[in-house]
Amino acid sequence: MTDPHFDRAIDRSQMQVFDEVAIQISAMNKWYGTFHVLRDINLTVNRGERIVIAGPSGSGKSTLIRCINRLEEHQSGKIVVDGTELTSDLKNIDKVRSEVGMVFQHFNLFPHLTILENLTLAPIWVRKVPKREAEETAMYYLEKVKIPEQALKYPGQLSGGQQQRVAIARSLCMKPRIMLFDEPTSALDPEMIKEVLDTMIELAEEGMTMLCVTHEMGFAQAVANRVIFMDQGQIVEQNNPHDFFNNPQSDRTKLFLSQILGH
Amino acid sequence: MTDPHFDRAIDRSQMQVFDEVAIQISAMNKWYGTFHVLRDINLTVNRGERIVIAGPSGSGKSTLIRCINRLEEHQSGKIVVDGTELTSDLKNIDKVRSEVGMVFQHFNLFPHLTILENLTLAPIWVRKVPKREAEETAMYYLEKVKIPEQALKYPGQLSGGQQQRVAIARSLCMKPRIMLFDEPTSALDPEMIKEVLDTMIELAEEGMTMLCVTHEMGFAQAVANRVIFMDQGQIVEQNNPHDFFNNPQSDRTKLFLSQILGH
Amino acid sequence: MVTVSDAPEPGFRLSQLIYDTRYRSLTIQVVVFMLFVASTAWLVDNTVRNLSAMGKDFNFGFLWNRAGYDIGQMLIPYSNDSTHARAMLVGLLNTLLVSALGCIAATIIGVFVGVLRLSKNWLVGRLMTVYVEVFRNVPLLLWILIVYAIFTEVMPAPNAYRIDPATGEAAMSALLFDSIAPTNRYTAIPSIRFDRPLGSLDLGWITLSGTFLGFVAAVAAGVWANSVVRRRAVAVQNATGVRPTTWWKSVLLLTVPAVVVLVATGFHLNLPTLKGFNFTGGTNVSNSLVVLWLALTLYTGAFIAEIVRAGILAVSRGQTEAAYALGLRPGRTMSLVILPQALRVIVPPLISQFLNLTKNSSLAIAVGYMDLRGTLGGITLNQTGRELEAILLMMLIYLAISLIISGLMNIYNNSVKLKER
Amino acid sequence: GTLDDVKARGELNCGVNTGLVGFAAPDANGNWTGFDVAICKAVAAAVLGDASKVKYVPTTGQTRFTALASGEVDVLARNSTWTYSRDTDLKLDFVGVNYYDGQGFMVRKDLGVSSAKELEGATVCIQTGTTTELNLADFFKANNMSYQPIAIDTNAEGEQQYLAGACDAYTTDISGLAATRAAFADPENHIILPEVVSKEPLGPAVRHGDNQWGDIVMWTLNALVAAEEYGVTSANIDELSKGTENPEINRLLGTEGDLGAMVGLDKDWAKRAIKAGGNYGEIFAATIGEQTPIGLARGLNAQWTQGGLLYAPPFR
Amino acid sequence: MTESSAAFVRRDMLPPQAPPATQAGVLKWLRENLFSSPLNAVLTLAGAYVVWWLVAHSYPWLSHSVWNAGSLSECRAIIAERWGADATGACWAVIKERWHQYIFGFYPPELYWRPISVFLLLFVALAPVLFSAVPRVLLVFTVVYPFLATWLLWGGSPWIEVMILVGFVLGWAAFRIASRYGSLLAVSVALAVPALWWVFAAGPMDRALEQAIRLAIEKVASDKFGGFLLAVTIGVGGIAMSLPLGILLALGRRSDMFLIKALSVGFIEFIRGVPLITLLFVASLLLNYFLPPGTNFDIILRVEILVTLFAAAYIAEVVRGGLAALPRGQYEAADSLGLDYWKAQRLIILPQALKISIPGIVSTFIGMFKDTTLVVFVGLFDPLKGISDFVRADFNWKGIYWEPYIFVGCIFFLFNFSMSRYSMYLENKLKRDHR
Ligand SMILES: Nc1ncnc2c1ncn2[C@@H]1O[C@H](COP(=O)(O)OP(=O)(O)OP(=O)(O)O)[C@@H](O)[C@H]1O
Ligand SMILES: Nc1ncnc2c1ncn2[C@@H]1O[C@H](COP(=O)(O)OP(=O)(O)OP(=O)(O)O)[C@@H](O)[C@H]1O
Ligand SMILES: [Mg+2]
Ligand SMILES: [Mg+2]
Repeated sequence: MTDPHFDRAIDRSQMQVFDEVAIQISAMNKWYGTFHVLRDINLTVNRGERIVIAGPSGSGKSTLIRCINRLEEHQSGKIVVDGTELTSDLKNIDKVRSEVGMVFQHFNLFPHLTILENLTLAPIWVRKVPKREAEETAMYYLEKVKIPEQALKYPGQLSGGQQQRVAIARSLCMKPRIMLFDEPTSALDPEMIKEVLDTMIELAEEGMTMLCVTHEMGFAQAVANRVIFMDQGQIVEQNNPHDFFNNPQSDRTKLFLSQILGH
Repeated sequence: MTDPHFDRAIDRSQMQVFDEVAIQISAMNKWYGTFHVLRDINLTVNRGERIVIAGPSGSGKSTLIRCINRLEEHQSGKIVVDGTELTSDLKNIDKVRSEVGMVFQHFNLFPHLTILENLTLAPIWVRKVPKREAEETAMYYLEKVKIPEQALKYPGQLSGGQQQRVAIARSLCMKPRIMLFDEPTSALDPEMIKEVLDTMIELAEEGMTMLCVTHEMGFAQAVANRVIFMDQGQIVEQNNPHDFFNNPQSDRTKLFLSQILGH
Repeated sequence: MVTVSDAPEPGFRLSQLIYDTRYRSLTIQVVVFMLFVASTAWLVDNTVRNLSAMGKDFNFGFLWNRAGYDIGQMLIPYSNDSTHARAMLVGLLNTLLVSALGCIAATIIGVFVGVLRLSKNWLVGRLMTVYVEVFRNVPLLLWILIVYAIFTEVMPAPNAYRIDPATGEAAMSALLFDSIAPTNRYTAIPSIRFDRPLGSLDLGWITLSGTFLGFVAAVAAGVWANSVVRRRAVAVQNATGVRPTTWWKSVLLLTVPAVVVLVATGFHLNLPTLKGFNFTGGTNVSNSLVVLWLALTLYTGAFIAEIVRAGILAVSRGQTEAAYALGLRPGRTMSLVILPQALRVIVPPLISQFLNLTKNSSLAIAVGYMDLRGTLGGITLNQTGRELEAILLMMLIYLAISLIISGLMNIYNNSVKLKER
Repeated sequence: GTLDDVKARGELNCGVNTGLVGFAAPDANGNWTGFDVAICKAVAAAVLGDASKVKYVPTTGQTRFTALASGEVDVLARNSTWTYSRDTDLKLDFVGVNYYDGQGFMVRKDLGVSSAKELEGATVCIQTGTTTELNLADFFKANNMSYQPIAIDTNAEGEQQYLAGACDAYTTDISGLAATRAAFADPENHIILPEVVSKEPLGPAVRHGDNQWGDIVMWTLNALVAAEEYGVTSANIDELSKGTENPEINRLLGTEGDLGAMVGLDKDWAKRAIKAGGNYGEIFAATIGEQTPIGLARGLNAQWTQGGLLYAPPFR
Repeated sequence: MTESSAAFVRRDMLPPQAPPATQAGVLKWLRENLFSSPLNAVLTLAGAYVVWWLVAHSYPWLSHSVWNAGSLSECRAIIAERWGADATGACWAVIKERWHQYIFGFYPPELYWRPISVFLLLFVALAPVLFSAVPRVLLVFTVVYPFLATWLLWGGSPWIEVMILVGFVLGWAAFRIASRYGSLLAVSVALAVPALWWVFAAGPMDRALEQAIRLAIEKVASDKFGGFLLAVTIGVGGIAMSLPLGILLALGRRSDMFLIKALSVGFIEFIRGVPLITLLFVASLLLNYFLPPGTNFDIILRVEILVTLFAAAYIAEVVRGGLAALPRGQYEAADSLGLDYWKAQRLIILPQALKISIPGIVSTFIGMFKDTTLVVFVGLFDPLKGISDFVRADFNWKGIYWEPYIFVGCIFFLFNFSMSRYSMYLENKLKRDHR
């Protein structure tokens, strides 16, 4: 069950000092029309925690994560991100969004802008950072994701793995305190998955608060503090990775694990 | 080199009684304009044989298979299918086509018809089967490919794997004596490949004559009587799967095998 | 762990109107609505003041006054004693007539050309491309003028059909057994006469001829009977698998009832004959109609050809191959697989071409065809000086036609939409 | 009022025909000339002192009255018939008549028709948006005849249709027919039938309600007519304006009294108007008279002293 | 097992061979392209007959062309003299004599350089929009171009145009400054500042500058515009002005705010539901009713307004298509980065959507360019009927119509055909660019 990809697994013992709440979700419900997608979600994420969310397709993982930066609106319950409650107040929403970075399955880079422009756009227009400074930050993060030489290319000229790393760098340029990942590797070819996961592991090592929807169980085992299993819009099980994989409690989880680890 | 998917590999020893010729291709050549795609193809397929055709992209695999039911015209040589020679005689072509089923890479279901209508269309209009009877046959084959409950849906509402299984069922409804498959799984997501391959294995177990272009080497090992390797429009090597994979003769084959089995 | 305590629920603040997503859109809409109302009021106020400055009012009463002018081409009885409203109706019917004829002919031409453009025949393919490009890239008005010029310049005057007493011969003779005589002012065609007409039905506004109703009823009965036969054929096919041949039954059912009615009412054609200046006896279809119809047809046909071509190309090759691989013949493949799919792609843009054609028929002004714009928006407007009323009414009528057609199209679109996940 | 607008603008907006040879048509360089155009020039000369300060607004039969009513043009000098309903219902004021016309028919000689009463069943081309189509309907109705109207948009098209034989007869004002016929390659093969089926007094029109402006246009026209009556021509006007024994001429040319002030103009207004293109007779002769290709005789449009209808009220 | 299933290895590869004779050569081409089946053979013969018929009927006329003559009758005399009394021929002399009026209308000939340079500069202004290789700084010229073109075409003092441009610049500056304090404020300030400038400051400034620095060039009144100059002015002006309006309408139509959506849909459907000609009549007959008493402006300007509204409705539909083609992910990415609606539209959505829409905009332009011929019905001198009727009002050229029509038709065809090819090329390029 160990995976050679993740030999740099983080030594968790050294970092278990989570004393500040980053995200607090309580009794949250969400409906699409009459369809109840998220049911009574309660979840507290502490600063520096790395959480992996797993679950079958359609179980509401993406929806949950998108509620956290209000790409979707929840209908009842409460979501507090970094001390700011998400209501319909635009100012709060803006504040939360500039604190929370998000990486999508399909990268969603802006194809008409160069990589550098992709990275500096939000800092310049939202954070009002001078252009020069924004570019310096951008180059710093590009080096971090190991593709500084691509700065002046357009997204279409990059491979999928490179694009996803740019997407991560783009989020980082806003200096977010929390990062959300929605299946960041599932649109990638197998060779490229590793380079993206490596980047994410590096981030994790630096203590970034992360919520990550993924099916890469190797990654979960290597970096997560906690694995959350969702089904039918509910959190069915949560546990530390070791117990989650080796000793799942609910039947639903067992079935799921047997499916995804089976092949 | 064994694959857990194909644990139901067919016991070949019991079925090696191929005494009737199903397809006979001799000295066949084909050109696209001045481009010589198929060169001097000689191939005899016996009834009940299961042949896998492999080879690099552009080597003419699809063209060869499409010549067998005259979706492409050959310019010299002879193709005899089930005792009927393929010439420009329309009656012969109709006869061959109703004997030979074909499954395409992109399913090619008719999107404006329900699954059931897709399955009954050809039996009703070509075989002149009463509708009731055609529908019964259709349901039989739908059960066989394990999706009888989708009968009244439209192709657009099904997943790729389900669509490909419908496509197989559609061919089977014409009760063909020979089935041609042109990369039936290459447009599918990994989870769906297995369900389609399972269906094909089941068919093979029943003794259907099959010609299958595929890159699924596990499938080839599990069910093929013979693997044919093509390159540059020619048959470069043919052998039984065991020898083909473990003891390839030509350099071209070795190179190819190292590439596709390598990763 | 730090718990976040509930912040006290603040009361309503004014800034929420802008910063709260719940109120923000409402605020914006209210502002926009007020701007809209204000500008509408401004326009209306200007209009009222301008009207009163000119001593005019806004009043549709003029529609009931005597029109006083004649119209060359009409579908319902009209004379210069009729009202402006009736003149408008004549114009509207003329608009609909030329549009309907144009849509039918343009569709036929478009389908032919579109299919021929796809043919492997090099020469025909090129010819059709030339036709499409030439017609699409030159203004419609030019085509109308050119066709008009061809008709006035190239066609003979009615006089040319007159038998010259000196030689005993005419310069021109009519086509098709003396039945059709194209001239430079109209095309004389036979008119339809009945020896034993069936009376008529007076609806006040329009009078429907009983013969016509009888004919329509007979045709409808034939169509209905034909559909019964076809349904039966389908039932037989479902039961036995073999479809009985029905085409000869269809032909009979579709023709016999109509013929019977025609014979019973003593139908015959009245050939046009030259008398005085002009042909009489037959029907003279004015060239303005023919010219407008031809030009609209050829112009729109070029656009429809492209639509048809694109529609057929939109059905992927794989569909044909799959059908062939199942043993379907090319004809059946076309009717069972390709056409049903291509139609979905073709029909919506086709309808919008129909709309364009209808709107373009307002270019009738160039050939003096008395359509809606020529009557209501032309002579009536000019004789009564009621430009505000006339133009608004005319725009509303055109708008209503458009909305009705596109409404029908939406119904069609929804009914054939491909089911997706 | 309009006068102030025109003065402020420094330009007279004059509505004219889009192209009727002799009455109003641009020449190869785009300069407008013709009988109606001369009225515009005279008014501009009277009001602005410069006959070239005119903006010609080509109007079709459809747009002409709206152009006037909406203020797009200050005066409409476009062979328009003075009728009761136009003067009242359409809120226009016709200020006089510059050409007495009547509607007639033109046919080919070889048609063998010598009277309009023989046009039973004929196809007739008419320009839409004019009084002609009403007159035509009335005429055929009165004579209990049938006809087939072919509506055309402009005179140019009417000609084309008629020449191509698309209609047996072309009907419009006789002046227009004459102008059209004059331009034919074979004018001798076409005749204008003797019947005059209507009275068509053509004259300039202004908006209803601005009487000062109406007076200016009316008296400019009268000045041109009076000038002919008194023998004032563009050749001798400078001479005469030094003073003559005829007090009427003196008043007209501003040598005596100040008639101009009564309409808000200066003394020399009429002098300038006459100088712009000559008196009525000179204008007529230069644009549509017998010496021109159009070749219209004075006929009704002669001075009252010559047996015509032109009769300018006295200037006093 | 039969021998066929025995192992087989090919050691030497077969070289490609030439195809059999039936697969290549002229004969094959003829057989495949012209006579592949009886039906095809019939079609070929029918097509050949049509070509022959067209050539046979037009060739004599075209071959008897006269280029030098002073009038139609002179032309006819020359033709009769050269090719016999019955010969018919084309009299291109009319084009030779009047071509400048077809192109420029009544624009003063000594000033032709002005429209010509406006036309050439148009391509300079378009270059940065159409070709990404062109340096971005040229975009400044694109912005200035409309004002420059207006000034060059109509002449007079340039200060009015400059003042209007300054208004836009002020609005933009105000927007930049105010956007620090919230986007809604920024939008209102950006609208208010230029409005105030135009109403109160622009007029006096204009007069003052005109006194100080005289730059006026000769004025050319609108009624001198005609021919293709008029068509291009109306067409290009209409498209350029309708773009912003069309974009707003497209955004409105996609808005979730009911009222805004309803108003946009209502406007678009109304305009698209009525013929252009009725809108032109509105321009010439009704617009004055709707504006405050006493307002009165140029018919070209009024036509331009209605044409702009007309084009805006069509452009809106084109842009809507472009917006719909953008994946949802682009909106979500913009949202998640904290960009607000207008910033997201301006920086992310519109640049992409407009690029996709360029082929559609070009097609709309072609349609509008063709439709400019309709202005003849409100008394303007369009190249097709307006100028031709005017030429025919000349005694010398009475009765000539084929030649002008053919001339004008050819110019229209060349213009539109090249533009439609260009938009097809763009469409293909876009298809390739999208992966
Ligand atoms: N906009 C929407 N409107 C209505 N239903 C939606 C919408 N988006 C998602 N759903 C439904 O909500 C459910 C949860 O969707 P969600 O995308 O959160 O699942 P998921 O766990 O992320 O699945 P996957 O692994 O396939 O991404 C699904 O049943 C989906 O069909
Ligand atoms: N219609 C055609 N016209 C011309 N050349 C063609 C045509 N179809 C295929 N070819 C060419 O013929 C060659 C063989 O094509 P074919 O599709 O049979 O290859 P393949 O072995 O099936 O490859 P792949 O694995 O990519 O499907 C290729 O070089 C291809 O480009
Ligand atoms: Mg998801
Ligand atoms: Mg292939």
